[in-house]
Amino acid sequence: MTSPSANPVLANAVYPYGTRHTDAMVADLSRRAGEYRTHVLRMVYGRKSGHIGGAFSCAEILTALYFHHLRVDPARPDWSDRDRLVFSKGHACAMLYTVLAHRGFFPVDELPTFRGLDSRLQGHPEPQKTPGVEVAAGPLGHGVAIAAGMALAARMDGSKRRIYAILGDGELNSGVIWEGMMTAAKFALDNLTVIVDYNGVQQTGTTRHVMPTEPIADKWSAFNWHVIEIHGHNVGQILDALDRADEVHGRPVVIIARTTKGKGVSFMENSPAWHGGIPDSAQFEAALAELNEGTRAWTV
Amino acid sequence: MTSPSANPVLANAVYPYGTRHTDAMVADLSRRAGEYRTHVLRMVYGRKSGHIGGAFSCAEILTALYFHHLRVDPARPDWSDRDRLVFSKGHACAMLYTVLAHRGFFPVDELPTFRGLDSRLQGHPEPQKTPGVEVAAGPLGHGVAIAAGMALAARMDGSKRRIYAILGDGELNSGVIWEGMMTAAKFALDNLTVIVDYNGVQQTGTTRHVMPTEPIADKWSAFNWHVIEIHGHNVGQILDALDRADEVHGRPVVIIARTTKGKGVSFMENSPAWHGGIPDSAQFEAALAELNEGTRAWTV
Amino acid sequence: MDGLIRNPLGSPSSMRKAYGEALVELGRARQDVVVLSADVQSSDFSYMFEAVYPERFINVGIAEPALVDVAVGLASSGKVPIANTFAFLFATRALEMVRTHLCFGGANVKLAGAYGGLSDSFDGPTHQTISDFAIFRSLPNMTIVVPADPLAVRKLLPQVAAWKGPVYFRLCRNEVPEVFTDAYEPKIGEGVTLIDGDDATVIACGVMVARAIEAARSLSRQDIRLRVVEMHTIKPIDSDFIVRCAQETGALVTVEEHSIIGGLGGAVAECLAQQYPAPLERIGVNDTFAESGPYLDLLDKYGMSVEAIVAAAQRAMARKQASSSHATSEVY
Amino acid sequence: MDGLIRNPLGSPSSMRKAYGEALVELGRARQDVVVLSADVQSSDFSYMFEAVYPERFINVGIAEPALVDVAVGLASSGKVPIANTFAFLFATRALEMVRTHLCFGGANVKLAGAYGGLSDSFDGPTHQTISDFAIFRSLPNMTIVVPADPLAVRKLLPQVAAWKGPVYFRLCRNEVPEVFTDAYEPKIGEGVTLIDGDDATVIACGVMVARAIEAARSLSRQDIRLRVVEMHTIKPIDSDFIVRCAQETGALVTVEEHSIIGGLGGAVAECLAQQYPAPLERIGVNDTFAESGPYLDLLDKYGMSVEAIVAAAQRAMARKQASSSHATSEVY
Ligand SMILES: Cc1ncc(C[n+]2csc(CCOP(=O)(O)OP(=O)(O)O)c2C)c(N)n1
Ligand SMILES: Cc1ncc(C[n+]2csc(CCOP(=O)(O)OP(=O)(O)O)c2C)c(N)n1
Ligand SMILES: [Mg+2]
Ligand SMILES: [Mg+2]
Repeated sequence: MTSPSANPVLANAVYPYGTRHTDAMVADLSRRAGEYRTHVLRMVYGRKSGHIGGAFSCAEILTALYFHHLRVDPARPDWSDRDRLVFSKGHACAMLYTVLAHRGFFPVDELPTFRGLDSRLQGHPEPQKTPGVEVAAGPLGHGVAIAAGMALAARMDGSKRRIYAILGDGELNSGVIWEGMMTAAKFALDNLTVIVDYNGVQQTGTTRHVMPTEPIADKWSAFNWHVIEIHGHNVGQILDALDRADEVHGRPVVIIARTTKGKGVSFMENSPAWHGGIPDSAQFEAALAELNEGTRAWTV
Repeated sequence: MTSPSANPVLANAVYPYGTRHTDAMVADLSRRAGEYRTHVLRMVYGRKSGHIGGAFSCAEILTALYFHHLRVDPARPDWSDRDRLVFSKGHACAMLYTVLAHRGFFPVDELPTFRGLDSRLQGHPEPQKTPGVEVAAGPLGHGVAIAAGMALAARMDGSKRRIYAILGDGELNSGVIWEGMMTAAKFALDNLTVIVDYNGVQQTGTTRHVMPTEPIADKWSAFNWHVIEIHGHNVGQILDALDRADEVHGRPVVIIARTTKGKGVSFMENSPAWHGGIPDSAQFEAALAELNEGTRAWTV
Repeated sequence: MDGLIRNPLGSPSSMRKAYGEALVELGRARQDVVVLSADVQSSDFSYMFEAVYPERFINVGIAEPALVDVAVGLASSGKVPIANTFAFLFATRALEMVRTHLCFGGANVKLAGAYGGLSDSFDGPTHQTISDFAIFRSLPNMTIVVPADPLAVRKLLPQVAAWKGPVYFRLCRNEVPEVFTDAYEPKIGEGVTLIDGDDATVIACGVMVARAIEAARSLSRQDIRLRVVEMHTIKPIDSDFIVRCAQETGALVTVEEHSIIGGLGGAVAECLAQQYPAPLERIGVNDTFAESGPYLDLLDKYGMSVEAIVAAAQRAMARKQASSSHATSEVY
Repeated sequence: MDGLIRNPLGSPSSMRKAYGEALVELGRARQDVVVLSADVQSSDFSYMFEAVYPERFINVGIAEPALVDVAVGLASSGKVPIANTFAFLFATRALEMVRTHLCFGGANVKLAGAYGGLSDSFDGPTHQTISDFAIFRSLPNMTIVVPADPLAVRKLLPQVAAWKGPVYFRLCRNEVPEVFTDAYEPKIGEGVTLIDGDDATVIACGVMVARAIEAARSLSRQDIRLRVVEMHTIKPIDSDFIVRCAQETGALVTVEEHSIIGGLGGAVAECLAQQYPAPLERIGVNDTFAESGPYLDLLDKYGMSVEAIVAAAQRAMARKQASSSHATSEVY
């Protein structure tokens, strides 16, 4: 196996905010998202603990945000005018850590310490331990309200920084999400963009079966949010949607990103079993092979 | 002042479920609702404590339910196949107590003990103390989820009993309301009818100002509820809506009842100050006079 | 020391009005202070801040979980948010937010718990709060401060705002006797001796401090010298101070407007059992919900009368007598 | 008495599997039992009930407040709902529902708190639960039961279901040593002496009982006779039993997978301070959040090793020695 960060400078180049979304850029970011999945796979397989399915479904979203759209600076994680990302679906943090590491917030070779004793990479995000992590997560439901607080602070400060939050679709079951939505709409927080990783699966089954979410766009619209719907593994669509969201005035924006849970590994896709399932060695090898295959497709 | 229950049998006659909604019946129930307001006024004025505004706005709703639509039996408050009413906006319980007393659950002359030491009529509903009270309330937000649990139990028991819940519109701010709505929709609880006392005012201001609720029908529709909108002080509309709700299949029903907070006393209407305000003696007399005037209108 | 308290106690004055005024004062002193409420600013009196600093006031509606989470977002952006709602709602409805983001995540949010204890007396047990000390004490990194009178509110609120990390500031709804003179200078974390004595120590907090003083004054007529200590900080508890009182007086009584389980009484019991076992009587609500009614009647009916404190002090002293051979023998 | 526990302890066996099986058994015995989960039945193992009795199983999704409220509605209609989710979510996210409707309103709902203590070890502090005893103990009318091994789960669950009123049943996620023989017959509310001894008493609950036994067996090699008591019911606490142990052994240690604040240690401290002051050492998490890692490593690192219990017992005995003149003098 080859390390995906053999040449870290090149491999992890940032396309600064405003860069035109060329096909090459989209392909490069797509390829990286695929590589990051292999890290997540290794982390979870190595520790025999963690959540693969929901990490895989947000690979492209996190990659697009951290390597292009978010104005953050790994050298100054506390820079007060940085954009904020609230990673609300905390169980999927293996992907967040992977992306943060590749973005330079901490060494990539720290990733295998994930969930181990004395690690900075806790089972769920802990802001005081992990550079680049903005808020604690794990218990679901906090993302919108916390992000609304950040957006209010930005407005009070007269700052142009923008606030982003990534939610799971199962997470939408939680009442405090809707409280946060009402609050953000009341204050017309147009400096806030929420992205729902709409993969149709939660812990014990599909959302259809466990707690139906449809009609999802109608729900957010009725709560006075501006709704954008995209294909959440299509980096081009993600980049465009993030730009469009920045242009909306007078309303917070939600991007419903249709994704596939376990994306990239055929036997994991759309399966609740891989919400928190741990691969055995054969499954690990098979998954790795599929992921490498997928990544290669973007390289050509 | 004449006691409204001088002749309890006649004054508090029940129009059994299924009775045709004649004009006389509507007028009689409307008149009683007005009388019940005077009890609430006396209770709160007497104790210098309580919530008038939200009690007045649900007078007709409670009267229509208890004197016609609900299948309950004051002689057997524990009858297992009784309909259930979850009074979720517990702060307005002075009206609930008044209606329960007149319906025969306990003596009307117990009403003045409201909120006093050793009273069965607590500041907020306490099921173990007050005959006819189904669940505790006070902390807002519980109504829909508890009612959903009751509706699930009725279905498991194969019982035709129906479940009702009365919510405040400010109460809709609370996330657990939306959790309950999703649950009721998931299980297609068509034995459940929720009534929102949509008076446009919460504690510290109008809902528009404190936490906008519009577009209200769209919200409930997007949560897969059947929506009926009515004028919530029009007893005829209330009775008809309750009947229509019974006929809906496959979805829970919400009745958005447009009401006026403080209804019946001009200086209390639509004013947040009368959410929890206590009248002084002049205000008490003025309010009583207006209420009696209003009641008389129905008597002619 | 006696000079810290009024004799006789001052006439009743509104705690929440003092709080509202102190909040406005704080807003003037600190630009980073943001005040939030959940549609009860007319109850918790943060409306006074709203009136002066509307641009730094946020009403999230009847949504206490969001109240805390919005404050978390503000704190993580450098603000010092002071969230306001009923004490029971912080201690229960929004507790997960408090635990996860304040205590674990480290968000520098201050919680002002209005209507503490039985003080929302007419609204009844759903609105009363007798478990908040126990609940917040169990959370790592939480600080719990309970002012005893309006002056204490004014003196402690700026310290609460300046304290590093989350604080739960427990308030009373009603008018309560003014206890302190201007000489009172509380510091978060430190117990205060209000009346000296060596027959027994009464450790009290919040509005029960006034009743503890009355009990001591009444016992002094029988030549019993009760030490009265104010413990405005329930966590971190001032253990050294408590142990010293146990050593010097040999008998203790805790007095709080809270369940006798897990609050101030629990903290003192743990401290004694660990360091200096001694007779302790706990005055508070006896593990039951109260009811609706006038505030002072409820305090009396539910075990927190001056007489109950006097009787508890006498029981504690009798127990000390019975085990007198022990009182000064164990020090750790 | 010694016959109640295995020697040596049995090899580790899954607590949650035992719970799932016991739930199915309960469903067979009682038609009124309804089981609920909040999208974690694959974690809490109530999925085993779902598989057999799907018509009596309700999944409300990721909505713990609604989980409890739906259960309240079922209970008020005569069902015996057993609600399942992570312990921390009952103790925090859904706490207001528990307080208002179970403890105050009287709804006969049973809460099965999965992933108690540090047992959800890799998920980290947000998913661990070290405050649940303290929190639920502070609520009037709450009963708290903590089984110590798989057999205890099976023996206690039917009693939980039959108990009048709300119960919090705290479970462990992992495989734990089998402690008891079939002779073990726990009764809610009653402490159980597992090993007799008079040098000191260790009072333990939950999966720490096995470690307390190991500590006693290790000390017995030094001729120290540690009494080991299992306190599976944290509330109502068996005070008489605790006082008797204090009288008879003069030194106590509590051992729990919980903060040393407000839980079993807090209950015992309160009981002693009130009735029979005696040296007490409290073993548990030292008022801090833990971290991610292997379960047994966490228990050791955060203060709950067998060695820590042994050392605490020795400290307690030394304190007894130092104050030996007192040990039997005060009885109330
Ligand atoms: C409040 C809360 N309840 C339950 C859980 C347990 N849990 C962790 S992940 C998960 C499912 C999340 O589903 P979704 O939001 O769809 O995430 P994704 O599919 O993106 O992994 C659940 C129930 C939790 N972390 N927090
Ligand atoms: C969870 C909760 N938060 C706050 C309160 C305090 N409170 C009591 S009534 C009320 C306003 C309710 O407004 P609404 O639901 O519109 O009731 P109505 O207008 O019918 O009186 C508030 C904030 C409460 N009882 N419960
Ligand atoms: Mg999902
Ligand atoms: Mg209203």
